[in-house]
Amino acid sequence: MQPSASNTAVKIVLPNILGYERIAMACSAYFAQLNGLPPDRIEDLKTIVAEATTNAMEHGNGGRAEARVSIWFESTPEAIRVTVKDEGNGFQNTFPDPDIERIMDDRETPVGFGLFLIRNLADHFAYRQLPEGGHRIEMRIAMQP
Amino acid sequence: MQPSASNTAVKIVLPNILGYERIAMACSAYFAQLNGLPPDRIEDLKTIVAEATTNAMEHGNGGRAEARVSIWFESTPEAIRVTVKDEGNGFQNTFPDPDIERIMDDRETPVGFGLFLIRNLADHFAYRQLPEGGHRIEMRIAMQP
Amino acid sequence: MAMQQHTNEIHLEAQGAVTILDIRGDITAFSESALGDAYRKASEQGAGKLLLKIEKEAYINSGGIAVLIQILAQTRRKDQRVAITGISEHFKKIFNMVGITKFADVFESTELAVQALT
Amino acid sequence: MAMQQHTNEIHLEAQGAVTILDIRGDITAFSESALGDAYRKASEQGAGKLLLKIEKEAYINSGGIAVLIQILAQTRRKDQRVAITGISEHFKKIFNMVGITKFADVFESTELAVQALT
Ligand SMILES: Nc1ncnc2c1ncn2[C@@H]1O[C@H](COP(=O)(O)OP(=O)(O)O)[C@@H](O)[C@H]1O
Ligand SMILES: Nc1ncnc2c1ncn2[C@@H]1O[C@H](COP(=O)(O)OP(=O)(O)O)[C@@H](O)[C@H]1O
Repeated sequence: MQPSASNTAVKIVLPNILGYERIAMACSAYFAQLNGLPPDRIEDLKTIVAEATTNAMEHGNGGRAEARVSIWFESTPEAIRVTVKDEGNGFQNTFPDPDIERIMDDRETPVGFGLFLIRNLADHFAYRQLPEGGHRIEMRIAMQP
Repeated sequence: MQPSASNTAVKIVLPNILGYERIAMACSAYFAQLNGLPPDRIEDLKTIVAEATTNAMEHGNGGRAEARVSIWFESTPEAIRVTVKDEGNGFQNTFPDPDIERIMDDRETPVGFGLFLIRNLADHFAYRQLPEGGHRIEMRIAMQP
Repeated sequence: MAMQQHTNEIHLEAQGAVTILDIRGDITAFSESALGDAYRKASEQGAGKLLLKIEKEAYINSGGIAVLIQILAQTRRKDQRVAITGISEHFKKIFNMVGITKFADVFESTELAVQALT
Repeated sequence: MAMQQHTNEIHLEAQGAVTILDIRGDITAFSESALGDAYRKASEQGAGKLLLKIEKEAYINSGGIAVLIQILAQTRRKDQRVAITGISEHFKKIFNMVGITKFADVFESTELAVQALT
Protein backbone atom coordinates (compact mmCIF):
# COMPACT_ATOMS: atom_id res chain seq x y z
CA MET A 1 0.00 0.00 0.00
CA GLN A 2 1.34 3.38 -0.96
CA PRO A 3 1.23 6.12 1.65
CA SER A 4 -1.10 8.11 -0.62
CA ALA A 5 -4.12 6.01 0.30
CA SER A 6 -5.59 8.74 2.50
CA ASN A 7 -8.09 11.14 1.01
CA THR A 8 -6.08 14.21 1.90
CA ALA A 9 -2.56 13.09 0.94
CA VAL A 10 -0.55 15.10 -1.55
CA LYS A 11 1.98 13.39 -3.79
CA ILE A 12 4.79 14.98 -5.71
CA VAL A 13 7.24 13.40 -8.12
CA LEU A 14 10.50 15.24 -8.73
CA PRO A 15 13.20 14.79 -11.33
CA ASN A 16 16.65 14.04 -9.98
CA ILE A 17 17.86 17.64 -10.05
CA LEU A 18 19.56 19.33 -7.11
CA GLY A 19 17.70 22.53 -6.38
CA TYR A 20 14.30 20.95 -7.07
CA GLU A 21 14.09 20.09 -3.37
CA ARG A 22 12.93 23.72 -3.13
CA ILE A 23 9.68 22.63 -4.78
CA ALA A 24 9.22 19.90 -2.19
CA MET A 25 9.94 22.40 0.58
CA ALA A 26 7.31 24.82 -0.75
CA CYS A 27 4.77 22.00 -1.07
CA SER A 28 5.47 20.84 2.46
CA ALA A 29 5.14 24.36 3.85
CA TYR A 30 1.74 24.98 2.24
CA PHE A 31 0.49 21.50 3.03
CA ALA A 32 1.47 21.91 6.67
CA GLN A 33 -0.02 25.38 6.90
CA LEU A 34 -3.31 24.19 5.43
CA ASN A 35 -3.30 21.48 8.07
CA GLY A 36 -2.54 23.75 11.00
CA LEU A 37 1.11 23.05 11.81
CA PRO A 38 2.62 25.99 13.76
CA PRO A 39 5.11 28.21 11.87
CA ASP A 40 8.25 27.12 13.74
CA ARG A 41 7.45 23.47 13.10
CA ILE A 42 6.87 24.29 9.43
CA GLU A 43 10.49 25.44 9.32
CA ASP A 44 11.59 22.13 10.83
CA LEU A 45 9.48 20.29 8.28
CA LYS A 46 10.96 22.23 5.35
CA THR A 47 14.47 21.42 6.52
CA ILE A 48 13.93 17.68 6.91
CA VAL A 49 12.08 17.52 3.60
CA ALA A 50 14.99 19.29 1.90
CA GLU A 51 17.55 16.95 3.46
CA ALA A 52 15.65 13.74 2.75
CA THR A 53 14.99 14.87 -0.83
CA THR A 54 18.59 15.78 -1.63
CA ASN A 55 19.75 12.53 -0.02
CA ALA A 56 17.30 10.64 -2.23
CA MET A 57 18.70 12.40 -5.30
CA GLU A 58 22.36 12.08 -4.44
CA HIS A 59 22.71 8.91 -2.39
CA GLY A 60 19.55 6.94 -3.20
CA ASN A 61 19.34 7.68 -6.92
CA GLY A 62 23.08 8.22 -7.21
CA GLY A 63 22.50 11.33 -9.29
CA ARG A 64 21.01 9.36 -12.22
CA ALA A 65 19.07 11.81 -14.42
CA GLU A 66 16.30 9.36 -15.29
CA ALA A 67 15.61 8.45 -11.63
CA ARG A 68 12.79 10.06 -9.68
CA VAL A 69 12.07 11.07 -6.12
CA SER A 70 8.49 10.62 -4.93
CA ILE A 71 7.21 12.43 -1.89
CA TRP A 72 3.94 11.98 0.00
CA PHE A 73 2.53 14.45 2.47
CA GLU A 74 -0.12 13.27 4.89
CA SER A 75 -1.83 14.87 7.82
CA THR A 76 -3.28 13.23 10.92
CA PRO A 77 -4.53 14.91 14.08
CA GLU A 78 -1.18 14.01 15.65
CA ALA A 79 1.37 14.82 12.98
CA ILE A 80 2.37 15.79 9.51
CA ARG A 81 3.91 12.75 7.89
CA VAL A 82 6.29 12.91 4.93
CA THR A 83 7.54 9.92 3.01
CA VAL A 84 10.43 10.30 0.56
CA LYS A 85 11.06 7.43 -1.84
CA ASP A 86 14.06 6.94 -4.11
CA GLU A 87 15.12 4.17 -6.50
CA GLY A 88 18.23 3.13 -4.60
CA ASN A 89 19.36 0.39 -2.26
CA GLY A 90 19.14 2.26 1.01
CA PHE A 91 21.68 2.70 3.75
CA GLN A 92 24.77 0.55 3.62
CA ASN A 93 26.01 1.69 7.01
CA THR A 94 24.89 3.48 10.11
CA PHE A 95 26.09 7.01 10.50
CA PRO A 96 27.06 8.54 13.83
CA ASP A 97 26.39 12.21 14.51
CA PRO A 98 29.14 14.41 13.12
CA ASP A 99 31.43 15.76 15.84
CA ILE A 100 32.10 19.42 15.16
CA GLU A 101 35.11 19.54 17.51
CA ARG A 102 36.78 16.75 15.57
CA ILE A 103 35.85 18.36 12.26
CA MET A 104 37.39 21.65 13.39
CA ASP A 105 40.59 19.78 14.23
CA ASP A 106 40.62 18.14 10.81
CA ARG A 107 40.20 14.72 12.39
CA GLU A 108 36.83 14.11 10.74
CA THR A 109 35.34 15.21 7.39
CA PRO A 110 32.32 17.51 7.53
CA VAL A 111 29.62 15.08 6.39
CA GLY A 112 26.52 13.55 7.89
CA PHE A 113 24.67 16.76 8.72
CA GLY A 114 21.65 15.77 6.63
CA LEU A 115 20.79 12.75 8.77
CA PHE A 116 21.79 14.70 11.84
CA LEU A 117 19.16 17.33 11.05
CA ILE A 118 16.50 14.72 10.30
CA ARG A 119 17.34 12.86 13.53
CA ASN A 120 17.15 16.04 15.58
CA LEU A 121 14.22 17.87 14.00
CA ALA A 122 11.81 15.03 13.21
CA ASP A 123 9.71 13.65 16.03
CA HIS A 124 9.93 10.27 14.39
CA PHE A 125 11.72 8.82 11.43
CA ALA A 126 12.27 5.40 9.94
CA TYR A 127 13.64 4.09 6.70
CA ARG A 128 13.25 0.86 4.90
CA GLN A 129 14.13 -0.99 1.74
CA LEU A 130 11.02 -1.76 -0.32
CA PRO A 131 10.31 -5.31 -1.56
CA GLU A 132 9.31 -3.88 -4.97
CA GLY A 133 12.64 -2.04 -5.17
CA GLY A 134 13.68 1.37 -3.98
CA HIS A 135 14.05 2.83 -0.55
CA ARG A 136 11.98 5.15 1.51
CA ILE A 137 12.28 7.30 4.56
CA GLU A 138 9.24 8.26 6.60
CA MET A 139 9.39 11.28 8.87
CA ARG A 140 6.89 12.92 11.18
CA ILE A 141 6.56 16.34 12.73
CA ALA A 142 4.13 16.31 15.64
CA MET A 143 1.32 18.87 15.72
CA GLN A 144 1.90 19.46 19.44
CA PRO A 145 5.44 20.16 20.59
CA MET B 1 1.90 9.17 -23.18
CA GLN B 2 1.67 11.19 -20.01
CA PRO B 3 3.14 14.69 -20.09
CA SER B 4 5.65 13.63 -17.44
CA ALA B 5 7.86 11.85 -19.95
CA SER B 6 10.47 14.61 -19.89
CA ASN B 7 13.42 14.27 -17.56
CA THR B 8 12.76 17.53 -15.81
CA ALA B 9 8.98 17.39 -15.36
CA VAL B 10 7.46 17.68 -11.93
CA LYS B 11 4.19 15.95 -11.13
CA ILE B 12 1.86 16.65 -8.26
CA VAL B 13 -1.31 14.86 -7.26
CA LEU B 14 -3.76 16.76 -5.08
CA PRO B 15 -6.80 15.65 -3.13
CA ASN B 16 -10.06 17.31 -4.11
CA ILE B 17 -9.93 19.99 -1.43
CA LEU B 18 -10.49 23.67 -2.14
CA GLY B 19 -7.53 25.58 -0.76
CA TYR B 20 -5.05 22.89 -1.84
CA GLU B 21 -4.61 24.79 -5.09
CA ARG B 22 -2.22 26.88 -2.97
CA ILE B 23 0.16 23.92 -3.00
CA ALA B 24 0.00 23.77 -6.78
CA MET B 25 0.62 27.52 -6.97
CA ALA B 26 3.69 27.24 -4.75
CA CYS B 27 5.01 24.32 -6.80
CA SER B 28 4.49 26.23 -10.02
CA ALA B 29 6.24 29.32 -8.67
CA TYR B 30 9.35 27.43 -7.60
CA PHE B 31 9.40 25.29 -10.71
CA ALA B 32 9.17 28.38 -12.90
CA GLN B 33 11.80 30.25 -10.92
CA LEU B 34 14.21 27.32 -11.14
CA ASN B 35 13.64 27.38 -14.89
CA GLY B 36 14.16 31.10 -15.34
CA LEU B 37 10.65 32.48 -15.87
CA PRO B 38 10.57 36.23 -15.06
CA PRO B 39 8.76 37.22 -11.81
CA ASP B 40 5.75 38.91 -13.45
CA ARG B 41 5.12 35.86 -15.59
CA ILE B 42 5.40 33.68 -12.48
CA GLU B 43 2.44 35.61 -11.09
CA ASP B 44 0.49 34.90 -14.27
CA LEU B 45 1.43 31.25 -14.00
CA LYS B 46 0.31 31.01 -10.37
CA THR B 47 -3.06 32.52 -11.24
CA ILE B 48 -3.82 30.19 -14.14
CA VAL B 49 -2.64 27.18 -12.14
CA ALA B 50 -4.96 28.19 -9.30
CA GLU B 51 -7.93 28.65 -11.64
CA ALA B 52 -7.40 25.44 -13.59
CA THR B 53 -6.91 23.50 -10.36
CA THR B 54 -10.03 24.79 -8.63
CA ASN B 55 -12.02 24.22 -11.84
CA ALA B 56 -10.73 20.64 -11.90
CA MET B 57 -11.84 20.16 -8.29
CA GLU B 58 -15.22 21.82 -8.59
CA HIS B 59 -16.37 21.31 -12.17
CA GLY B 60 -14.23 18.39 -13.37
CA ASN B 61 -14.34 16.25 -10.24
CA GLY B 62 -17.65 17.72 -9.11
CA GLY B 63 -16.32 18.08 -5.60
CA ARG B 64 -16.07 14.29 -5.06
CA ALA B 65 -13.72 13.70 -2.10
CA GLU B 66 -12.14 10.56 -3.54
CA ALA B 67 -11.28 12.22 -6.87
CA ARG B 68 -7.82 13.58 -7.59
CA VAL B 69 -6.30 16.42 -9.55
CA SER B 70 -2.98 15.68 -11.25
CA ILE B 71 -0.73 18.46 -12.39
CA TRP B 72 2.41 18.32 -14.51
CA PHE B 73 4.96 21.10 -14.81
CA GLU B 74 7.35 21.05 -17.72
CA SER B 75 9.93 23.46 -18.99
CA THR B 76 11.13 24.01 -22.53
CA PRO B 77 13.34 26.81 -23.85
CA GLU B 78 10.16 28.49 -25.10
CA ALA B 79 7.70 28.07 -22.27
CA ILE B 80 6.59 26.68 -18.96
CA ARG B 81 3.86 24.15 -19.65
CA VAL B 82 1.31 23.08 -17.08
CA THR B 83 -1.19 20.29 -17.55
CA VAL B 84 -4.08 19.89 -15.12
CA LYS B 85 -6.03 16.66 -15.24
CA ASP B 86 -9.30 15.83 -13.54
CA GLU B 87 -11.60 12.79 -13.55
CA GLY B 88 -14.57 14.52 -15.18
CA ASN B 89 -16.22 14.74 -18.56
CA GLY B 90 -14.91 18.09 -19.67
CA PHE B 91 -16.69 21.14 -20.96
CA GLN B 92 -20.33 20.74 -21.88
CA ASN B 93 -20.58 24.24 -23.35
CA THR B 94 -18.47 27.10 -24.52
CA PHE B 95 -18.28 30.08 -22.21
CA PRO B 96 -18.17 33.66 -23.42
CA ASP B 97 -16.15 36.26 -21.51
CA PRO B 98 -18.12 37.68 -18.61
CA ASP B 99 -19.36 41.21 -19.31
CA ILE B 100 -18.80 43.33 -16.23
CA GLU B 101 -21.19 46.08 -17.40
CA ARG B 102 -24.01 43.56 -17.66
CA ILE B 103 -23.07 41.98 -14.32
CA MET B 104 -23.15 45.41 -12.66
CA ASP B 105 -26.65 45.93 -14.07
CA ASP B 106 -27.75 42.55 -12.75
CA ARG B 107 -28.36 41.30 -16.26
CA GLU B 108 -25.69 38.58 -15.99
CA THR B 109 -24.42 36.45 -13.04
CA PRO B 110 -20.79 36.97 -12.03
CA VAL B 111 -19.31 33.69 -13.24
CA GLY B 112 -16.77 32.65 -15.82
CA PHE B 113 -13.80 34.61 -14.50
CA GLY B 114 -11.67 31.51 -14.13
CA LEU B 115 -11.64 30.70 -17.81
CA PHE B 116 -11.42 34.41 -18.57
CA LEU B 117 -8.16 34.63 -16.59
CA ILE B 118 -6.74 31.50 -18.22
CA ARG B 119 -7.70 32.80 -21.67
CA ASN B 120 -6.11 36.18 -21.01
CA LEU B 121 -2.99 35.24 -19.06
CA ALA B 122 -1.87 32.04 -20.77
CA ASP B 123 0.02 32.33 -24.06
CA HIS B 124 -1.61 29.11 -25.14
CA PHE B 125 -4.21 26.80 -23.74
CA ALA B 126 -6.14 23.78 -24.93
CA TYR B 127 -8.35 21.22 -23.29
CA ARG B 128 -9.39 17.77 -24.25
CA GLN B 129 -11.30 14.75 -23.12
CA LEU B 130 -9.00 11.76 -22.61
CA PRO B 131 -9.76 8.39 -24.22
CA GLU B 132 -8.83 6.62 -20.96
CA GLY B 133 -11.29 8.85 -19.07
CA GLY B 134 -10.90 12.22 -17.46
CA HIS B 135 -10.22 15.62 -18.88
CA ARG B 136 -7.18 17.78 -19.08
CA ILE B 137 -6.27 21.34 -19.78
CA GLU B 138 -2.82 22.27 -21.02
CA MET B 139 -1.57 25.82 -20.56
CA ARG B 140 1.66 27.57 -21.48
CA ILE B 141 3.38 30.70 -20.30
CA ALA B 142 6.05 31.82 -22.76
CA MET B 143 9.57 32.52 -21.47
CA GLN B 144 9.77 35.61 -23.67
CA PRO B 145 6.92 38.09 -23.54
CA MET C 1 0.41 34.32 4.67
CA ALA C 2 -3.02 33.84 6.18
CA MET C 3 -3.68 30.82 4.08
CA GLN C 4 -5.49 28.33 6.17
CA GLN C 5 -8.36 30.55 7.11
CA HIS C 6 -11.28 30.43 4.75
CA THR C 7 -12.60 33.72 6.08
CA ASN C 8 -11.47 37.32 6.43
CA GLU C 9 -10.90 39.67 9.29
CA ILE C 10 -12.26 43.06 8.24
CA HIS C 11 -11.85 46.24 10.25
CA LEU C 12 -13.90 49.34 9.52
CA GLU C 13 -12.09 52.62 10.00
CA ALA C 14 -13.17 56.18 9.23
CA GLN C 15 -10.70 58.63 7.73
CA GLY C 16 -12.55 61.91 7.23
CA ALA C 17 -15.45 61.18 4.91
CA VAL C 18 -13.93 57.89 3.79
CA THR C 19 -14.77 54.52 5.33
CA ILE C 20 -11.88 52.10 5.02
CA LEU C 21 -12.57 48.37 4.86
CA ASP C 22 -9.27 46.92 5.99
CA ILE C 23 -9.45 43.37 4.68
CA ARG C 24 -7.10 40.71 6.03
CA GLY C 25 -6.69 37.46 4.18
CA ASP C 26 -7.35 36.03 0.75
CA ILE C 27 -10.19 37.19 -1.46
CA THR C 28 -12.03 34.09 -2.66
CA ALA C 29 -15.61 32.86 -2.83
CA PHE C 30 -15.26 32.22 0.91
CA SER C 31 -14.97 35.99 1.42
CA GLU C 32 -18.55 36.59 0.37
CA SER C 33 -20.18 36.71 3.79
CA ALA C 34 -17.41 38.58 5.64
CA LEU C 35 -17.10 41.17 2.90
CA GLY C 36 -20.87 41.46 2.45
CA ASP C 37 -21.33 41.93 6.20
CA ALA C 38 -18.63 44.59 6.43
CA TYR C 39 -20.03 46.42 3.42
CA ARG C 40 -23.59 46.36 4.83
CA LYS C 41 -22.35 47.62 8.17
CA ALA C 42 -20.47 50.49 6.53
CA SER C 43 -23.51 51.36 4.41
CA GLU C 44 -25.83 51.30 7.42
CA GLN C 45 -23.49 53.77 9.07
CA GLY C 46 -24.09 55.99 6.07
CA ALA C 47 -20.76 55.56 4.31
CA GLY C 48 -20.77 57.36 0.96
CA LYS C 49 -17.10 56.83 0.15
CA LEU C 50 -15.47 53.47 0.58
CA LEU C 51 -11.89 52.30 0.36
CA LEU C 52 -11.24 48.58 0.02
CA LYS C 53 -7.79 47.95 1.47
CA ILE C 54 -6.52 44.53 0.44
CA GLU C 55 -3.31 42.88 1.64
CA LYS C 56 -0.48 42.91 -0.89
CA GLU C 57 0.15 39.18 -0.35
CA ALA C 58 -3.52 38.27 -0.60
CA TYR C 59 -4.41 35.46 -2.96
CA ILE C 60 -7.30 36.72 -5.08
CA ASN C 61 -9.01 34.21 -7.34
CA SER C 62 -11.89 34.26 -9.78
CA GLY C 63 -14.35 33.58 -6.98
CA GLY C 64 -13.01 36.57 -5.08
CA ILE C 65 -13.27 38.73 -8.19
CA ALA C 66 -16.95 37.80 -8.46
CA VAL C 67 -17.47 38.77 -4.80
CA LEU C 68 -15.79 42.14 -5.34
CA ILE C 69 -17.88 42.83 -8.43
CA GLN C 70 -21.06 42.08 -6.50
CA ILE C 71 -20.02 44.62 -3.88
CA LEU C 72 -19.26 47.15 -6.60
CA ALA C 73 -22.69 46.55 -8.14
CA GLN C 74 -24.30 47.39 -4.82
CA THR C 75 -22.21 50.54 -4.39
CA ARG C 76 -23.35 51.70 -7.81
CA ARG C 77 -26.99 51.24 -6.88
CA LYS C 78 -26.40 53.17 -3.68
CA ASP C 79 -24.39 55.90 -5.44
CA GLN C 80 -21.36 55.29 -3.22
CA ARG C 81 -17.85 55.99 -4.44
CA VAL C 82 -15.31 53.19 -4.14
CA ALA C 83 -11.54 52.95 -4.41
CA ILE C 84 -9.13 50.08 -3.93
CA THR C 85 -5.62 49.99 -2.47
CA GLY C 86 -3.00 47.50 -1.33
CA ILE C 87 -3.07 45.06 -4.23
CA SER C 88 0.06 43.97 -6.08
CA GLU C 89 0.95 44.95 -9.65
CA HIS C 90 -0.27 41.54 -10.79
CA PHE C 91 -3.75 42.08 -9.42
CA LYS C 92 -3.81 45.67 -10.69
CA LYS C 93 -3.32 44.16 -14.14
CA ILE C 94 -6.06 41.61 -13.54
CA PHE C 95 -8.53 44.15 -12.12
CA ASN C 96 -7.91 46.12 -15.27
CA MET C 97 -8.45 43.11 -17.54
CA VAL C 98 -11.66 42.17 -15.81
CA GLY C 99 -12.98 45.74 -15.85
CA ILE C 100 -13.09 46.34 -12.09
CA THR C 101 -11.04 49.51 -12.60
CA LYS C 102 -13.91 50.99 -14.61
CA PHE C 103 -15.89 51.15 -11.37
CA ALA C 104 -13.20 51.63 -8.74
CA ASP C 105 -9.86 53.40 -9.07
CA VAL C 106 -6.80 51.65 -7.72
CA PHE C 107 -4.35 53.69 -5.64
CA GLU C 108 -0.77 53.14 -4.49
CA SER C 109 -1.52 53.98 -0.88
CA THR C 110 -4.30 54.62 1.60
CA GLU C 111 -3.27 58.28 1.73
CA LEU C 112 -3.54 58.82 -2.02
CA ALA C 113 -6.86 57.00 -2.13
CA VAL C 114 -8.35 59.00 0.75
CA GLN C 115 -7.11 62.22 -0.88
CA ALA C 116 -8.68 61.32 -4.22
CA LEU C 117 -11.99 60.30 -2.66
CA THR C 118 -12.21 63.47 -0.57
CA MET D 1 14.29 34.61 -3.17
CA ALA D 2 17.50 34.07 -5.10
CA MET D 3 16.71 30.47 -5.74
CA GLN D 4 17.81 29.69 -9.20
CA GLN D 5 21.37 30.78 -8.76
CA HIS D 6 23.69 28.06 -7.58
CA THR D 7 26.24 30.64 -6.50
CA ASN D 8 26.52 33.57 -4.14
CA GLU D 9 27.24 37.23 -4.49
CA ILE D 10 29.52 38.22 -1.64
CA HIS D 11 30.57 41.76 -0.85
CA LEU D 12 33.46 42.55 1.50
CA GLU D 13 33.02 45.61 3.63
CA ALA D 14 35.16 46.99 6.46
CA GLN D 15 33.52 48.43 9.55
CA GLY D 16 36.31 49.53 11.86
CA ALA D 17 38.40 46.46 12.62
CA VAL D 18 35.67 44.12 11.40
CA THR D 19 35.46 42.72 7.88
CA ILE D 20 31.89 41.97 6.89
CA LEU D 21 31.20 39.22 4.36
CA ASP D 22 27.80 40.22 3.04
CA ILE D 23 26.53 36.98 1.54
CA ARG D 24 23.61 37.03 -0.90
CA GLY D 25 21.82 33.82 -1.73
CA ASP D 26 21.43 30.36 -0.34
CA ILE D 27 24.14 28.57 1.62
CA THR D 28 24.58 25.12 0.11
CA ALA D 29 27.42 22.94 -1.11
CA PHE D 30 27.41 25.21 -4.19
CA SER D 31 28.54 28.09 -1.95
CA GLU D 32 31.92 26.49 -1.30
CA SER D 33 33.96 28.33 -3.91
CA ALA D 34 32.34 31.77 -3.56
CA LEU D 35 32.57 31.66 0.22
CA GLY D 36 36.09 30.21 0.16
CA ASP D 37 37.22 32.92 -2.27
CA ALA D 38 35.70 35.73 -0.22
CA TYR D 39 37.20 34.35 2.96
CA ARG D 40 40.66 34.03 1.40
CA LYS D 41 40.46 37.56 0.05
CA ALA D 42 39.50 38.93 3.45
CA SER D 43 42.31 36.99 5.12
CA GLU D 44 44.88 38.17 2.59
CA GLN D 45 43.83 41.72 3.43
CA GLY D 46 44.73 40.88 7.01
CA ALA D 47 41.24 40.56 8.46
CA GLY D 48 41.40 39.44 12.08
CA LYS D 49 37.71 39.85 12.83
CA LEU D 50 35.06 38.56 10.48
CA LEU D 51 31.30 38.90 10.36
CA LEU D 52 29.31 36.52 8.17
CA LYS D 53 26.14 38.31 7.20
CA ILE D 54 23.61 35.87 5.81
CA GLU D 55 20.23 36.76 4.30
CA LYS D 56 17.25 36.06 6.54
CA GLU D 57 15.45 34.28 3.69
CA ALA D 58 18.48 32.20 2.73
CA TYR D 59 17.98 28.48 2.37
CA ILE D 60 20.78 26.82 4.34
CA ASN D 61 21.14 23.07 3.99
CA SER D 62 23.46 20.41 5.36
CA GLY D 63 25.92 21.02 2.54
CA GLY D 64 26.00 24.71 3.40
CA ILE D 65 26.54 23.91 7.06
CA ALA D 66 29.57 21.82 6.09
CA VAL D 67 30.94 24.74 4.05
CA LEU D 68 30.48 27.14 6.97
CA ILE D 69 32.22 24.75 9.35
CA GLN D 70 35.16 24.45 6.99
CA ILE D 71 35.49 28.23 6.98
CA LEU D 72 35.29 28.27 10.79
CA ALA D 73 38.00 25.62 10.98
CA GLN D 74 40.28 27.86 8.92
CA THR D 75 39.53 30.90 11.07
CA ARG D 76 40.49 28.93 14.14
CA ARG D 77 43.85 27.97 12.63
CA LYS D 78 44.44 31.62 11.73
CA ASP D 79 43.28 32.87 15.15
CA GLN D 80 40.59 35.05 13.58
CA ARG D 81 37.41 35.89 15.44
CA VAL D 82 34.11 35.22 13.69
CA ALA D 83 30.51 36.20 14.28
CA ILE D 84 27.32 35.54 12.32
CA THR D 85 24.27 37.71 11.74
CA GLY D 86 21.14 37.81 9.61
CA ILE D 87 19.92 34.25 10.02
CA SER D 88 16.38 33.39 11.06
CA GLU D 89 15.36 31.91 14.43
CA HIS D 90 15.13 28.51 12.75
CA PHE D 91 18.74 28.57 11.63
CA LYS D 92 19.88 29.96 14.96
CA LYS D 93 18.39 26.83 16.49
CA ILE D 94 20.10 24.64 13.91
CA PHE D 95 23.49 26.36 14.26
CA ASN D 96 23.17 25.71 17.95
CA MET D 97 22.27 22.03 17.46
CA VAL D 98 25.16 21.48 15.11
CA GLY D 99 27.63 23.27 17.38
CA ILE D 100 28.48 26.17 15.07
CA THR D 101 27.63 28.59 17.88
CA LYS D 102 30.53 27.16 19.93
CA PHE D 103 32.88 28.77 17.42
CA ALA D 104 30.94 31.82 16.25
CA ASP D 105 28.45 33.91 18.18
CA VAL D 106 25.19 34.80 16.45
CA PHE D 107 23.94 38.39 16.72
CA GLU D 108 20.60 40.06 16.06
CA SER D 109 22.12 42.80 13.93
CA THR D 110 25.28 43.91 12.18
CA GLU D 111 25.65 46.74 14.72
CA LEU D 112 25.53 44.42 17.72
CA ALA D 113 27.94 42.00 16.08
CA VAL D 114 30.46 44.72 15.17
CA GLN D 115 30.21 46.11 18.71
CA ALA D 116 30.85 42.72 20.26
CA LEU D 117 33.78 41.96 17.97
CA THR D 118 35.42 45.35 18.58
N1 LIG E 1 18.32 7.89 0.53
C1 LIG E 1 19.51 7.31 0.84
N2 LIG E 1 19.89 6.17 0.26
C2 LIG E 1 21.08 5.60 0.55
N3 LIG E 1 21.97 6.12 1.42
C3 LIG E 1 21.65 7.27 2.03
C4 LIG E 1 20.41 7.93 1.78
N4 LIG E 1 20.39 9.04 2.55
C5 LIG E 1 21.54 9.08 3.21
N5 LIG E 1 22.32 8.02 2.93
C6 LIG E 1 23.64 7.68 3.47
O1 LIG E 1 23.81 8.39 4.69
C7 LIG E 1 24.99 9.16 4.65
C8 LIG E 1 24.82 10.41 5.46
O2 LIG E 1 23.91 11.28 4.82
P1 LIG E 1 23.86 12.80 5.22
O3 LIG E 1 23.75 12.86 6.70
O4 LIG E 1 22.82 13.45 4.46
O5 LIG E 1 25.28 13.37 4.90
P2 LIG E 1 26.08 13.57 3.56
O6 LIG E 1 25.05 13.80 2.48
O7 LIG E 1 26.89 14.77 3.88
O8 LIG E 1 26.88 12.32 3.33
C9 LIG E 1 25.25 9.40 3.19
O9 LIG E 1 26.62 9.64 2.92
C10 LIG E 1 24.77 8.11 2.56
O10 LIG E 1 25.75 7.12 2.60
N1 LIG F 1 -12.21 21.11 -15.60
C1 LIG F 1 -13.47 21.37 -16.03
N2 LIG F 1 -14.32 20.35 -16.35
C2 LIG F 1 -15.59 20.60 -16.76
N3 LIG F 1 -16.09 21.85 -16.92
C3 LIG F 1 -15.30 22.90 -16.62
C4 LIG F 1 -13.97 22.72 -16.17
N4 LIG F 1 -13.42 23.95 -15.96
C5 LIG F 1 -14.38 24.83 -16.25
N5 LIG F 1 -15.53 24.21 -16.66
C6 LIG F 1 -16.80 24.85 -17.09
O1 LIG F 1 -16.50 26.18 -17.45
C7 LIG F 1 -17.34 27.07 -16.71
C8 LIG F 1 -16.62 28.38 -16.48
O2 LIG F 1 -15.57 28.17 -15.56
P1 LIG F 1 -14.93 29.39 -14.82
O3 LIG F 1 -14.58 30.41 -15.85
O4 LIG F 1 -13.84 28.93 -13.95
O5 LIG F 1 -16.10 30.04 -13.99
P2 LIG F 1 -16.95 29.54 -12.75
O6 LIG F 1 -16.08 28.60 -11.97
O7 LIG F 1 -17.24 30.81 -12.06
O8 LIG F 1 -18.16 28.88 -13.33
C9 LIG F 1 -17.73 26.31 -15.47
O9 LIG F 1 -18.93 26.78 -14.93
C10 LIG F 1 -17.81 24.89 -15.97
O10 LIG F 1 -19.08 24.64 -16.54
